[in-house]
Amino acid sequence: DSPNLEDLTLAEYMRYGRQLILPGFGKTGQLKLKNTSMLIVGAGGLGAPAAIYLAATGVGKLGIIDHDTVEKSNLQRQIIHNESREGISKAQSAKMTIEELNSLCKCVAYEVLLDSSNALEIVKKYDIVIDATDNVATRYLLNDVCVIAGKPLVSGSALRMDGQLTVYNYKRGPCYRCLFPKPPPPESILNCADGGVLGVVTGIIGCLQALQAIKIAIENDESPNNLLIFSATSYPLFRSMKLRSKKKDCGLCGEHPFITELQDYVQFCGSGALDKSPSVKLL
Amino acid sequence: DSPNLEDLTLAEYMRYGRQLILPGFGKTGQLKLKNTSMLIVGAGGLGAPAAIYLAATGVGKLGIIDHDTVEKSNLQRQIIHNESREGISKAQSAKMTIEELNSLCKCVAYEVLLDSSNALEIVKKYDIVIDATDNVATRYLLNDVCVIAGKPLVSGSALRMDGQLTVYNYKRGPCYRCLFPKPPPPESILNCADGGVLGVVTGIIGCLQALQAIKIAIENDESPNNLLIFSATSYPLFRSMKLRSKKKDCGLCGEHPFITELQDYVQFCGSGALDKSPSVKLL
Amino acid sequence: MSSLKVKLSFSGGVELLFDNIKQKSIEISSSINPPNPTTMKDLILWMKDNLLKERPELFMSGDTVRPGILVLINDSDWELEGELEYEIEDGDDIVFISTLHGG
Amino acid sequence: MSSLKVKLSFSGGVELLFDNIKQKSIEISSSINPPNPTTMKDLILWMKDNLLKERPELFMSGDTVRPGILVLINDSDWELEGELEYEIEDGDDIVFISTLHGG
Ligand SMILES: [Zn+2]
Ligand SMILES: [Zn+2]
Repeated sequence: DSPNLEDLTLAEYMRYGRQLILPGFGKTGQLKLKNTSMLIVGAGGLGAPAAIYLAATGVGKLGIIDHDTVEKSNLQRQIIHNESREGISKAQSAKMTIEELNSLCKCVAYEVLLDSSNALEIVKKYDIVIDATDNVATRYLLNDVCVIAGKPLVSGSALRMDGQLTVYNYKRGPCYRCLFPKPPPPESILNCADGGVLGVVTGIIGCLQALQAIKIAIENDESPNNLLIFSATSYPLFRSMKLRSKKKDCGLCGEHPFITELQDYVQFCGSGALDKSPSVKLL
Repeated sequence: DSPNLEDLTLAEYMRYGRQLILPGFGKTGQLKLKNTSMLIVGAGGLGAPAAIYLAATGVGKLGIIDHDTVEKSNLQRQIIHNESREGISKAQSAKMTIEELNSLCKCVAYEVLLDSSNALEIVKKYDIVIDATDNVATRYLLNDVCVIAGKPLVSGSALRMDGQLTVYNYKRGPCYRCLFPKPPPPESILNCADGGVLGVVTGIIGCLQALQAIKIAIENDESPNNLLIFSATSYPLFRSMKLRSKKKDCGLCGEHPFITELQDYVQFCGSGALDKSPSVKLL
Repeated sequence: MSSLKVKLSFSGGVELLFDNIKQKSIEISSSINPPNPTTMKDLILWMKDNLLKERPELFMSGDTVRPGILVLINDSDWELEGELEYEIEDGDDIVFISTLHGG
Repeated sequence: MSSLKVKLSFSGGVELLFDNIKQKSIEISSSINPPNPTTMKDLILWMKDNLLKERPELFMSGDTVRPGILVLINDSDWELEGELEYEIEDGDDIVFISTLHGG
C-alpha cells in the first residue's frame, strides 16, 4: 500500500512510455503523479472524464465521492458509467471503470453526501481536490474545507453550452470567497436538470480539470490566477481572464479570517445539494 | 435499420432529456443528431473521447476505422479501451464500449487500414468525417477523399503538450491543401510514439472534435474558418486564429482542380501510416 | 462631450436578463455625470435603465452587481482595475459573467 | 530609422528550432532594406540570420517558410494579410506554427 517513491515498476515504464519521453514531464513527472492523491467530488458530467484521464495518466490514488445512483438520463454525459450500471452507486460505478482501465490506480469510492460533518476528515487525506459538483452549497463547502485543510481546489462547472474553470486556493491565488463573499440569490441559480447541458461541454471542462490537477501535481503551472470561460456557441470558444490575488480582507483566507470552521451551507446559500428543482428558474 | 425521421422514442426522450430542454438544441437538434452518421478515423487518443461523447449525445450511426490492436501503452490516453481488451482490434474494442454506453447508437467497426483503395467507398456512406489519425499521409488522404465526396472534415491533432483543431471543407472554408499544398519534409515530422503526448491533451482535443461535429450536425456553427491552438503549458491555454477561405487556385477544391482522384499518399508524403519511427526526429 | 464605444459581453446566464444577447456594442457619454468621467458605477446604472429587460434584482444589488456576477474589464477581473471607480475608456471590452454551478 | 517591437510565438514544434523558446519579443528596424518598409519576407530572413539555432531547411524553403509551417499575424492567417509582402507594424503579434500530426 505504501507507494514506492524511488522508482517506477517495469509495468509502469511500459504503460506510461508516451509520458516518460515527454519534455517537461518525464520520469520525474510520472513519479510525482504516482505519489499524489486526488479527490474528485462528484462522479457526474465533470467527474467522469476527470477521473478517467487522471487514472489513465498514472495518479497513484483517486478518491471519488458521490451519494447518487446511475440513471439512464445520466448517460448522455456521465461517460464513466454505462447501461449495465443503472441503479448502482455512481462512486462504485466510477471505481469499476477506473479499475478496468488502470489496475495500478488505487481508487476509493465514497458513497456519501459530502457535508460539514464529514468533509474535513475526507479532504485531509488527499493532496488535490477536484470540484465536479453541481450545486452552490457544496461549492462553498468545498472551498472552505480546502482553505482550512490547505489543499488546492480545481473547480469546474458546466451548464447549457457554457463552461468555466478556475483553480482556487493555490499559490497566491484567491479562494472562491475572495471572488464571491456572498452566495447568489437562490432564484438566480439553475442546475443541469433544469437548465440542460450539452454532454460534451462537461467532457471538455472535465478534461481541463484533469489537466490542471496534473499541472499542480507535477509543479508545472506558471500561469497567472485565471478564469477560463468556454462557450460552445461563441467565437472564440475560450477566453482566459486574469483574476485578483487572494484578498487581504477575505473572511476565510485573508489576513484576519473569521470563518474558521465549516458552517451550514444549505442555510447560507438558501439551497442545497438535494434540491433538484428550485421553484424560480430565470437564470 | 431505417432511422425514424419523425419523432423520438420514449427511451430517447428519457435519455436525452438534458439536451431536449437546452435552448438552441431541443428536439430539433436531437432529431438531427439521430439522423446524422459520422465516421471516426482512428480509435486512438483523439478518437476515443470523440467516439464516446458522440455516442452518448445521440448520434444515430458511428463508423470507427482502425487497423491496430490494443496495447497496454495505449491505455495512458486511449480511454475507450481497457485492460481486458489487450490484443483485440481497436475498432472492435471501441464498438464494445459504445454499445455498453448507448445501445441506441448503431456502431460499425472497420478493422482496416484506410488507403486510396477503400477510402472513398467508406467515406461516402457518412455525413461528417472526424480525422483522429496520427500521420500526415492519412491526413492528406482524408482531406482529398472528403473534398471529392463533399463531406466536412473535423480535424484534430495532439503531440506532447500541444493540440490543434480545424474544420476543413465546410461552408466556404479551406481544405487542408489550401493551407498546405505541399507536405512537410518527412524529417520534420514527429509522432506520439516518438515525441510523446500527455494523455489528457488528446482528451481535450478529441472532445472539441466531438463538439464541432455536433455543431455541424445541428447546423449551429456561425464561427469564421479558424484554427484553434492549444498548449497545456502556455497562458492562455487556447488561441483562436482566423483562417483563409477556400483558395481559388487550390489543386483540389479550387476553381480549376487538377487533383481529381486519390493518389499514393505514402509516396506523396515520403512516409506513411505504418512508419512507426522515422529515422530523423528533430521536430 | 465625447462618446465612448464599449463592447459588452454577457455569459453564464446573465445574457438571459439582456434579451438573450451575448454581445452588444454601445455608445455612451464620456461623462454621464458631468463633470466627472464615466465610471463602471455609471455604466451599470446606465445598463439597468437602458438595456435590462428582466428583473433588475437578478442583475443589481445596491449600486453594484449582485453576488455571483463577476465583472471583467479587458480580460482582467475588475477588482484589479478599481471596480466601481474604474473610468471607462473608449474601446473597453467588458464582460458580465454569472458563475455556473452545474456539472 | 525607427524600430519596431514585434512579439514572436513558436508553436507545434517550431520552437525546437529556436532554442525551445515559445515566445520572444524582438526589436527590428522599420526598414531593413531602405527605403522599403520591413516586410514579412525581411523578417523571416532576419529570423534565420539572428535567431535560428538549428537546421535552417526545417524552417525555410526558398525565401519563405517550409511546407507545414503556418504563419499567423495578429490572430489571422497571413494569407489574409498579404503573406511575404505584409508590412510589419509596431506591436505585431506573429505566430509560427507547425502542423501536428499525432493523435
Ligand atoms: Zn479567500
Ligand atoms: Zn483546397
